[in-house]
Amino acid sequence: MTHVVGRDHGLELLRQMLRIRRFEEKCAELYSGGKIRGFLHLYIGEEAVAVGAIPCFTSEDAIVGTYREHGHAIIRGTPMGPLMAELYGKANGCARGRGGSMHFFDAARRFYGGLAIVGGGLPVAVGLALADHMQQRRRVTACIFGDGAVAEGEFHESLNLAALWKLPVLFLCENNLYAMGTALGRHQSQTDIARKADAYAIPAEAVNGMDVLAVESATRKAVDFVRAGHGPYLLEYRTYRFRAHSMYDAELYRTKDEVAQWKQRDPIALFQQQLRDEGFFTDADLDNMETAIATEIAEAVSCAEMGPWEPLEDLTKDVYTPAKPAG
Amino acid sequence: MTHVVGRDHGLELLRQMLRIRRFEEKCAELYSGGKIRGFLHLYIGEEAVAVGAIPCFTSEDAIVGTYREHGHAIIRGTPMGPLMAELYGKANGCARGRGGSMHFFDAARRFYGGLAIVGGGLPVAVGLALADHMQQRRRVTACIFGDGAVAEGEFHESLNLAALWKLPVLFLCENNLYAMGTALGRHQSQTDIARKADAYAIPAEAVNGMDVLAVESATRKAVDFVRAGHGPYLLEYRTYRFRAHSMYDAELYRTKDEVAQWKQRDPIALFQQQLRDEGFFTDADLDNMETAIATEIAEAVSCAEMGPWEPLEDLTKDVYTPAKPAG
Amino acid sequence: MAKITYREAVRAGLREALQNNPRVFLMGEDVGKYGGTYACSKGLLDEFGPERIRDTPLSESTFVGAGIGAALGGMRPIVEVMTVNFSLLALDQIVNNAATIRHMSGGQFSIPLIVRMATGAGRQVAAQHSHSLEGWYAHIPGITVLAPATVTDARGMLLAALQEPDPVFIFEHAYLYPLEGELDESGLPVDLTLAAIRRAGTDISLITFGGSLWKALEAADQLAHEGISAEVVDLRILRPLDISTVLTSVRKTHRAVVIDEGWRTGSFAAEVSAQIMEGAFYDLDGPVGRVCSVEVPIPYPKHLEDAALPQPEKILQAVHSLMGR
Amino acid sequence: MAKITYREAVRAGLREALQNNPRVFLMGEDVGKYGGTYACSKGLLDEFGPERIRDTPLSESTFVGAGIGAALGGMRPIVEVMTVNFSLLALDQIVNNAATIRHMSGGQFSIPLIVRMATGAGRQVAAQHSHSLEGWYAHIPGITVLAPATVTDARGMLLAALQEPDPVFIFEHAYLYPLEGELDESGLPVDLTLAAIRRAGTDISLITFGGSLWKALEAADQLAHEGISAEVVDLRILRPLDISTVLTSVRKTHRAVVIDEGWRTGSFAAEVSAQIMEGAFYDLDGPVGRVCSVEVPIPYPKHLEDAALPQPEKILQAVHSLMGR
Ligand SMILES: Cc1ncc(C[n+]2csc(CCOP(=O)(O)OP(=O)(O)O)c2C)c(N)n1
Ligand SMILES: Cc1ncc(C[n+]2csc(CCOP(=O)(O)OP(=O)(O)O)c2C)c(N)n1
Ligand SMILES: [Mg+2]
Ligand SMILES: [Mg+2]
Repeated sequence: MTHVVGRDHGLELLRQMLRIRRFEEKCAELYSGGKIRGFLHLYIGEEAVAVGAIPCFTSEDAIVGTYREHGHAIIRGTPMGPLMAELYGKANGCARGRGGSMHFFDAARRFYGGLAIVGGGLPVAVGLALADHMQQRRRVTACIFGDGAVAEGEFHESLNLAALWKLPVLFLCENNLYAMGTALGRHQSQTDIARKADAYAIPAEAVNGMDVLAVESATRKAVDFVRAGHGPYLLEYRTYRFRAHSMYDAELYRTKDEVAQWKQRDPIALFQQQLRDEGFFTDADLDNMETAIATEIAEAVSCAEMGPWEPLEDLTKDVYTPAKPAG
Repeated sequence: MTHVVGRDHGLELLRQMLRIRRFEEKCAELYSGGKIRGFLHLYIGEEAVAVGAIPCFTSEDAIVGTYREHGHAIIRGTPMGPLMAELYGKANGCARGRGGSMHFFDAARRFYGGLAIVGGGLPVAVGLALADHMQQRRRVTACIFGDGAVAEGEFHESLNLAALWKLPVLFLCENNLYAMGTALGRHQSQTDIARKADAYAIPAEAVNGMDVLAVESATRKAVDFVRAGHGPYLLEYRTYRFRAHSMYDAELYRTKDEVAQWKQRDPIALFQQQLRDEGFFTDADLDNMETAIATEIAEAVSCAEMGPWEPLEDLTKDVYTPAKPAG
Repeated sequence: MAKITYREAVRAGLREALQNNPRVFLMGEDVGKYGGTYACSKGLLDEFGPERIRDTPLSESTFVGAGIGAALGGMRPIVEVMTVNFSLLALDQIVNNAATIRHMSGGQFSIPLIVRMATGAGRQVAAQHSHSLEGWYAHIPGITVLAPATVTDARGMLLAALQEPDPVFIFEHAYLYPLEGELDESGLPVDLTLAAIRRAGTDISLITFGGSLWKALEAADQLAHEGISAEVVDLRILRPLDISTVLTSVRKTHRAVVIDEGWRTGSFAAEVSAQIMEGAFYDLDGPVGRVCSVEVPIPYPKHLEDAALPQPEKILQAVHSLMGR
Repeated sequence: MAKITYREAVRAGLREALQNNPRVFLMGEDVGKYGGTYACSKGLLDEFGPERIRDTPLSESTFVGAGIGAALGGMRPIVEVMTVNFSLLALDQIVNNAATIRHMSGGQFSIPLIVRMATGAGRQVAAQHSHSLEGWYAHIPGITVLAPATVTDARGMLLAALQEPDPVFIFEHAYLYPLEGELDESGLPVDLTLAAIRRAGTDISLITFGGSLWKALEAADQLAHEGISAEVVDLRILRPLDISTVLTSVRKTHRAVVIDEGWRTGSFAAEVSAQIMEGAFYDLDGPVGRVCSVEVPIPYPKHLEDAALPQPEKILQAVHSLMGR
């Protein structure tokens, strides 16, 4: 456990983790009910990472996420309504419903996906940072990816290029110990991911990703480093996914026991306990929080339910930018 | 300078370096004369690497090279005739003339190219090693590539996979300080290539690539390690290319002075001097050697000159293996 | 004939391959412990062990390239690229090495490699996971491209491919995995040279492959009700294309529609259409029609995805417009 | 009209682009200190400095992806992929990000990116360095594909592409770089929507693009001697294809041959052929012919390379066989 926090901040962190958790529990339910289709990758268990990390970035900064990005989008501030509508595939979704679970986008919040090719977001993040660098903007780009992406060539190429050109990109590896069903030690010859940064002369740190305060303080430090113009930084968040990889996963690759062990380290339960121990938090607080969140989620669901389907005529809209009207 | 050697071995190393040098000087001349076309990448300046390294492999081992592979093929033992014929594009060439300078192949000597996509040979080498591993053969695969290839994603992916599966592949990086016109420090954020091996838990060493004896002893050690079943190893040979990248290069990216400085470290001149200093070598020895090599090259040229062109009807032969005759 | 799913048929093929030849091994992302994303290799790790059922890191270019190397080294690798979408990362190895080394080396080396991948859309997995690129692959000389549409082909093409000395790419349509079909248990090897007539007819040829076969058959059923007799040709092998079966059909029916889940421009359907014109121009009563995917990254919602892909109704429309009805 | 090489025309376009818009920058392998493999960017590093002329490491996937990101971030990147051969390593970024993000995000993001690359064979650089894949690229919705064949297009298409809000891919034929042509100095922007009639004729349409244009014009000269009047259509833009110019020509000549340096099966020529049939079937006096590359990894020796590629004589043969002579 890391240092104590003020009550307000502590409660806010807890609330945010709960927002993700409850939102995704609802998603799982809606998936079973057939409202949500396609692939659905839940973030449950990993909430401390998004909640600790994302608020360290300003609204001017950019976020590039993966297909497991619900939590990041929620914390970035996209209202749950458009997110839920996106999961339904409705036209009031945050990507007009075209993307679904894996492809959240929010231009107003500089949220660049929701990119679902593993490793594919890294070069894009490097480019966003390059644009900031060339336009002398003191912005940082957050590039989120999993441990599985570390094996892809683009991880290597992107860290090299970012370091070579001293670009303001913060590489955030969510190491949940599995790439789908493949355990870290079965896809990495060197399982200490942070240590790989040395190959690019990039500073790096590994953090307990189940501890929201540890995530927050390490991320804040790293963001400062990057914003100061020192070039990229790599953070490895050590975390764990409590649910299946996606909705079609028999979880043959890990034991129930292992999962149970990790659930002992549930970031929400632990942090709640910490707040209680410090006398910051009571059952009444929790009830209030849960009630408010339940309302928020119910509203999101109704936003999705009531949302319109994109008309068929718009199928090919936005494949290209419409030509400007002449004259 | 490394340890002394016996006279015979010393003279042999020198002779082999000279064979490459003279062969390639001839190539440059033939290129100007229009006999050789397309891309021609000369190895001049780097001969100590091939001559020190290639003989450390047995005939059962495999070699995967790049488009700058003349030296490796010569030392591997492919006669100069078929090599020169290949450069001419003649049907008696080592790849039937279809490959030219960048694509030497020699199945009998397990010489798998001559592959000209930078980084593209690494996965193939890993696969060859996998085949040996799965068939319990104590063979080693030598995988040769330049410093430029280190930036490609396949470098990263291949080292990880080879280490993860403990495959018998020896990664040999010929670091000649340039990828075409891009100096090492302008394409690598971490210029110490050997150090990158740590990211894969692979042992590595950097060697003076201008010193044939240093190359030889480091390579021998590395081959032993790999053959013993300990998994892959990375060697970085620090060397320099005296000539242009290919025949179309104005060399705007480096100074004449820099090249001249490096020519002071010519592996052939230095080693010759060492042999003389040790009393192993006289002008007469050199004359004999040069004469024999000149004859060998002249014969190779006439082999190429006299070689037939592949008939037009055979254009599509070998795109697929011909079907076995029925019955 | 036994009823079996396409997924089970693939698995049966893999098992037989592994049983029959000790040099066969399977590698790819999550083929082992996970049992394969589409469960095609479920149980194989237990049966054949980790040396022969190899989970790879996420490194498409390298594990496909390693398949090439292993084939050069005397093994009989079956590489699973989880889906065609990710195979874009491996295209350099495929085009520049797998397809090329044999010819470029003057015939010194063979690459007896099988690469399997799931292809196609229809499961609401959106723009980055819904490509149909087997037509693209068919452009590459040096490889063979298979598109099994039936359970018999799903199993049998794999086994037949193991007899081929050169690289074979097998595109399994992801939509088909759970579908059941009748497995031909004649024991005869599946042919790798001929297209198949899946339904005989006289008025128009519907020419297709892979997942679209079933849509074409559905359309043919409907057409029968309208009194139009459609012949359905399953290309099966995209490279080398068996154009003569196609031409024989078209010379009989004088009309053709090609159905292909690839985007229309540059689709494999264009190739088939062009070859029909080249080979049977004077037999045609009208231009060859094409039903392809709309040129859009495939969207997530069902109504838009359905609208983007070939459907039986669109095939009917194409037939009607050709037949002037 | 000034005489200028294709290489100089590209360079002139790059200079103007860099001068006119401070957000334009050039990045790629060896574009800076080396001056570009084909010397297209020679002198630009001195003139514009290393911030705007950026040498990249050998990392095609990442520097193309970084171009996408930079475009999203408000810059106007021109990415040079040294040759189309290496672009295979970047195809995932191109297909799954560059071409897709705009639609998939519901139109929230634009990617004003230009990617230039050298394409084609004819210089004896053998199988791994001789691809012609612009036809492949034309299959991808969301991007524009240009194939400048003239010096005016080599310069002007680049400048016009800078006005496009979405990704544009420019394929410069490597064989053309040293060739001279007349630069149109009218100052008018080059059009990015229309194919061009490079030679008017009445008996047959030769439809082509890029490096093959010059072979088609040579063939047309020869045909003129034989009394056959060939019209030569330069497609210029492969995506979106201006089929109406093609159809207008074919409706006049009633015969067409498409010439394309891509391998025949799955060539862009197939698409053009199919669209001609679809749009002008009843105007055709015979099937549309295709002259493409032989389906072989391009070999090094000149006689074999020549035999593998489209050549004026092969165009003549195709015309003769169509015209029944
Ligand atoms: C290039 C590529 N290969 C394969 C996949 C299929 N796939 C989707 S998620 C995943 C596992 C990724 O693991 P990791 O990066 O650790 O992220 P996590 O799911 O654990 O958050 C795989 C293999 C993909 N999307 N992209
Ligand atoms: C993937 C790829 N990108 C670009 C090229 C063009 N190219 C050929 S050699 C070369 C430089 C390679 O440098 P290095 O690996 O250091 O080898 P060296 O030439 O110095 O021996 C480049 C950029 C290529 N062949 N392959
Ligand atoms: Mg993971
Ligand atoms: Mg080098």
